[in-house]
Amino acid sequence: MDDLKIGVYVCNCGTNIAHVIDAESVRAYAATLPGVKIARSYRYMCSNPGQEMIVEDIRSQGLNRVVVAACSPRMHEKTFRNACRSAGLNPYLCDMANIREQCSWVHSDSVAATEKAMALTRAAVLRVACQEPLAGLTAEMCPTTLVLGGGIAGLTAALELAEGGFPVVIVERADKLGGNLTRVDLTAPHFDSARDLVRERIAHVRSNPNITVMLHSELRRLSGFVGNFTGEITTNGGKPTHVKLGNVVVATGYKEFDAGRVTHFGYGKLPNVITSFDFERMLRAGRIETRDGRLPQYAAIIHCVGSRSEEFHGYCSRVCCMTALKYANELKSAIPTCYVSDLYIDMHAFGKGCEDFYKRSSEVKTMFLMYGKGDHPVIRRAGSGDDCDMLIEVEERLSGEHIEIPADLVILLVGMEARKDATDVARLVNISQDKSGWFIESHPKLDPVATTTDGVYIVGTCASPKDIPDTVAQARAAAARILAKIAKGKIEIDGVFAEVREEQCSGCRMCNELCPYSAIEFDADKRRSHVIPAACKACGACVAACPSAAIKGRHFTDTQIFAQIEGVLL
Amino acid sequence: MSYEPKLVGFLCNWCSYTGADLAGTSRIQYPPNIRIIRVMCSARIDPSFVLQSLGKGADGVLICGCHPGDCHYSEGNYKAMRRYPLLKRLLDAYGIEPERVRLAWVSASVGQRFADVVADMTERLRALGPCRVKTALQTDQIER
Amino acid sequence: MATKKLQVALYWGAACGGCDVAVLDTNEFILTVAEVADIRLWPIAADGKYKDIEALADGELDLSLYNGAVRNSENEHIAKLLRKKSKLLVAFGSCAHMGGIPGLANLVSKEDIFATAYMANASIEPGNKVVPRPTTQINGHTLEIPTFYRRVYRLSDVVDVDYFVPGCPPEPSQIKNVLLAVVKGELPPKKSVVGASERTLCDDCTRKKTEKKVKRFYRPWEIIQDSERCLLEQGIVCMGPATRSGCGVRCPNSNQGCRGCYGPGPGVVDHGAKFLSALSSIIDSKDPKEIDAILGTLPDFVSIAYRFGLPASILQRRHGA
Amino acid sequence: MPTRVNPKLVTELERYGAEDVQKCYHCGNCSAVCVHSDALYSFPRKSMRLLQMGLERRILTSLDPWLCYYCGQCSTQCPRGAEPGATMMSLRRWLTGRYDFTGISRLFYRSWKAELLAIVLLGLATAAGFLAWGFAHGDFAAYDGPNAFLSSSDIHIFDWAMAAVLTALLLINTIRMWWFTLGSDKQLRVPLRTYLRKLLLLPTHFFSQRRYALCEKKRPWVIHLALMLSYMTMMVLVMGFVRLLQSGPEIEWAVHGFGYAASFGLLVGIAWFVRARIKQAEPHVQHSHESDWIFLVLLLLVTATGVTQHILHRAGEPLAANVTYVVHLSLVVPMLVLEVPFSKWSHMAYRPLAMYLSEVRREAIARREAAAPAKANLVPRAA
Repeated sequence: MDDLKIGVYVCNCGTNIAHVIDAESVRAYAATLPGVKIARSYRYMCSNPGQEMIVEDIRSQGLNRVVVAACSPRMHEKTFRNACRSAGLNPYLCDMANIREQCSWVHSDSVAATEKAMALTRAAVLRVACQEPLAGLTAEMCPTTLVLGGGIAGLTAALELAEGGFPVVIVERADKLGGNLTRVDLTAPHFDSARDLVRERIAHVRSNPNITVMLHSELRRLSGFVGNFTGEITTNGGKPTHVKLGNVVVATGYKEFDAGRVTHFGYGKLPNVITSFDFERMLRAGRIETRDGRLPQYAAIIHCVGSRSEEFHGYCSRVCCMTALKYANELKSAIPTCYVSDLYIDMHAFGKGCEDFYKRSSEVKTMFLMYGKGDHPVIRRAGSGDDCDMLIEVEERLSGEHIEIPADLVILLVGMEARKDATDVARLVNISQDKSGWFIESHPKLDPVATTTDGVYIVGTCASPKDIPDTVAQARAAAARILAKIAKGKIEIDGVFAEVREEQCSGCRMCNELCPYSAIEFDADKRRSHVIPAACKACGACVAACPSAAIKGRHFTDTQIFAQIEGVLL
Repeated sequence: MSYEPKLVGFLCNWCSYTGADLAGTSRIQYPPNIRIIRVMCSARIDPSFVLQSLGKGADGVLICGCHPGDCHYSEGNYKAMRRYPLLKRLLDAYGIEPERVRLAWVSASVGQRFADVVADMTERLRALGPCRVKTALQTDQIER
Repeated sequence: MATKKLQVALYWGAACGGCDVAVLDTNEFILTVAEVADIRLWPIAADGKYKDIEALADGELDLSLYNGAVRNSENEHIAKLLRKKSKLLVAFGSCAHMGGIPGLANLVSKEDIFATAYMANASIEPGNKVVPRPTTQINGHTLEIPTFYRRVYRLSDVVDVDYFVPGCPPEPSQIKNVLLAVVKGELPPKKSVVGASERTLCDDCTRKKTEKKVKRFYRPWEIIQDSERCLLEQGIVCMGPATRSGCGVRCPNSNQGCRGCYGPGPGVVDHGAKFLSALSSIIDSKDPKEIDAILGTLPDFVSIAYRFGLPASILQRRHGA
Repeated sequence: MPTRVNPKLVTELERYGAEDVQKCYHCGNCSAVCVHSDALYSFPRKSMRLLQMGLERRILTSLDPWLCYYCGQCSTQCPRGAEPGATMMSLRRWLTGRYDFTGISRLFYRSWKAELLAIVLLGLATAAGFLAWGFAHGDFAAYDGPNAFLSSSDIHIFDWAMAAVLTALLLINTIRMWWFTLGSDKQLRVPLRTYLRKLLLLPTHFFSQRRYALCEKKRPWVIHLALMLSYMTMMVLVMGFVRLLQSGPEIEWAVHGFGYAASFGLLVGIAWFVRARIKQAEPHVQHSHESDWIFLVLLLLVTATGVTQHILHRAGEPLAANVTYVVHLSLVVPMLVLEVPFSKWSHMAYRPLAMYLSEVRREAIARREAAAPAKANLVPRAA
């Protein structure tokens, strides 16, 4: 062990840490620990002056280890590693103690919190002493991109990438491209035709030589890692073809909520209670009529079917409000004498030009009725004496009246739902799903199209309900990021991965089956196992399971963790 | 001074550690008795870490991982799920009370659950009293 | 070194004598040893007296092979004596190295041992209360016997040990290698394990290894094993992957799972815990109930994992009330 | 029992002058900015809502429309241009139509041609009647004196007869208004004592219109009050002193003084209203319904002919005076007979009654609350 010169930096994070933890006494305690050459306390370690202080200390004091006691490593580990790197110190000789999210913010007793901060800092100092310099690796980046799903999202991403001059493979389960948008007639709020949008995209895709379209096809298996994926794709369930890939764009879209599940609407029992997609079919056929061919004198539109409710989905499906206004306008222009009432919880007219659209829709004499979240408007057949087919009974919130609404035709705006097979897709490309089944993005605000799995992107409604502009924007964002990666040509692989020490490996092959990424291969003639660094995700399963401790988990070795145990319990 | 149990927590980076961070950002308070050690996956937690923690004076050890099926490495938590029952049998043979070591699935999106697990574990350890392994091993050397 | 004979001492603490027999098992090699070495103490083989050893000068002995664990005050006393008198003190065999089979006594208390041995035992008259005590008064004389310690210790727990020769008993060929190395002075750095390989048994085991996925465990008599295939893959508990090689794969070659007498590989802190981690990882199930059932087929895991090394484990003995 | 919404009511109200009611999306600015709106009588938003949903029964039993003096503040505040002020005005017209048991008022409001036709026919009939009466009993050239063409005593009797009929009609409609708003309300028992205690409010509101004074701009209240007082004075003079009015060329200042003042008040008031409705500077005059114009024009003509007739009489031109007098009468009769019970003029009775009844109802509710504090029905039923 070279003679240790550890620099310990205790951050105040303004008052976030300092309001509970006595940063100065932690600093003073750290100074007494073995191998610590310098210990400082500063208001904001992640600020530029904070980082410069580390760089300066490394250079002037010759520090060969750095410990920063501050926020969570998930927040600023990269920042301080870069600071060390810029000072010429290997970034893996730096470690953090989480004394904010897991100490000052969660404990109010400052004596205990300070004592805990000292323990956590001590653990980091003992750990950093056992840390070794590590170097990353680089690997080739294959320019081909796989796009899962041929809807508007997949088509846009594919086009963007193909126009960048790189090959794209679109895998679409159905027998035609276009996805959910082909089931829609016009779009809100400008009433331009959805079909033209899609047809234009498909035409471009078909004419672009860089794009291979595989209909009736499914991704069976995806192996390898970012830049070096191999996709196993079957068409019509036939012999799988293997494709070398660099990145994957998941654009598998959504499924509409099954209106039959809401019993009090009577969908399926009352013939004239239809879903928004049924109504779109009517619009595309150019004739709005009830099941028995009559023009409806009263029409009702009901929002939030399956959305924003405790029993079904808590989230708002974002597109139904504007679709409802679109239907109100289309109904009025098709049948001027028709009285349209619109039963909503809250009118979400947040998009561009939507507030004016909402105003215009009220000018066509739509009767807007507000019902409470969690209320159950009941639709039942009207009596013989009534001049309408059905009556919707509801507690109207703006007037406080208990009313019934006449309706010959009721359009249920069904919300969006994750597809049943989303779990299989998630397993295939190794991404995760939230409790509603939507794919989870790497960071909801800063990184919405990427996932925690490098090289796999999620765009459009498969990640969460959204309208066409957002979907297209996300498709282009994902494409842009992939183009940037391809342009870079190489992928840097983090220095943290498992490594087999040949002199200790007895070839017992216990580790071979444990790796979900099959990153461990057995060399038959040398009778030794060997880890492929680029494929290894550093989970450490094999490190813990190796019976002869022959596999070393770089940056998470046994000695380092034993040192931490020692540190936290001293 | 009343006995304050020392609890060592091994948290996987992607779910439980993020859940603990979320408890932080949501300012959910929980007892300071836990000292958290971050590993990349619950599959990295070697049973000897648990024995070492008890040997070095911990009164309890908490192993956290992602809910089965949610693991960032898709199957890591199953290894933890397989090692844990055998470890519990071993601890039983060593005469260690079973409540001292616990495996809990904590997801990244619920900070409250992590705080509840820590609070519940601290209370159980307070009721159990200190784990005498460390002191026992030290006194063994003297009083032959 | 040829002029003066090697001064050697062998001693046995809490032992079964197997290690001494193993030395003899080197067959005619023992004669060459006799030529080059004077055996000053070998209680099992010759009637050497302690005072002869106490009379020696410090370090006069070139090599002491101490086998057996430290279970009572006499074992410790002689261990300390030999340490004082020898240049090289070697912990010879599993008992001295890791506590061995006697070490399993650490799972029970001294009172239980005495009750089982001297009171609740078929060959003891019922109602007997007499148990050994360090001093006993008999018609005016005091009779002293060694004090029975509360637990079993390894040799390195009581004295500073130079080298460790694992094995129960150590393989005679390995003993030969160690003795030759001592004679030639070609020894690795102090504190290292000698007479064994740096790799585990699988390195030398000729059985075919394919996919380690276990649905349940079997006791050896429960199935007819395939002598070609790896035992562990057939569900037989074998500590081969976690135990140092050097014994010539004696147990697996006789269709019996390795029991770990050669101790853990280099860098392993707790032999049993390491084996536990490896063994449970290859259980082929994702359902907690099924996993529990599979583990149910593993009776008394602590005695399997720590058969030869309980005192060497992190927790060293049974704790609790 | 749920109440049936009626989407047709909004279109119906458009004939009464309501516009863009559906534009209202219930932000509540109008009710917030209205001086008169309070917890019990919260308007105009509530009335807009009832109208949007077509809850006729609720509107019919509500006093709110009468409590609004159309200062137009709400319409300026409305972010959606839903014209709450004009809608409240249209609700008053609709209510007038519903209070009138004969149905004529509804006819007039929904078709101004019918109203105009009725006025013209009635005017001609009156003219013919008076001419026949005049020739039969007096000399066309004589304005006053024993054989005056239209002797004041005859007119006097005629006036009182007509007044009786009109009062009867108006009385029936006001009773219906009471019945709709308070009488038929089963959950609210109003003891006679409360009616009596508040009775004084009727005359005070009738003469002072003090709620109108609460509006931010005072001028409309002053002019409206002056116009109303002038009209009342003129009515008193006509009903009580028609003989003196019609007597000798010299001016009897004790009577004619009041007459001139009233006429002047009337002319100035009407001129101001007409100018306002033409210039349309203020929000409350930007939406004139035909019935407003008919009423104003009639009032203007009546006053003008009344004044000219008086001047001609003073100037010694009895023949011309008589001609103007016939024209005056042929305008006065339709104005009184048609406007008073069936059109805008009936607000003279309904408004003070509404002020009175609203206070009666407030006290009755307060009494009921004190006795058994039931959940106020103002707050929408709990979710």
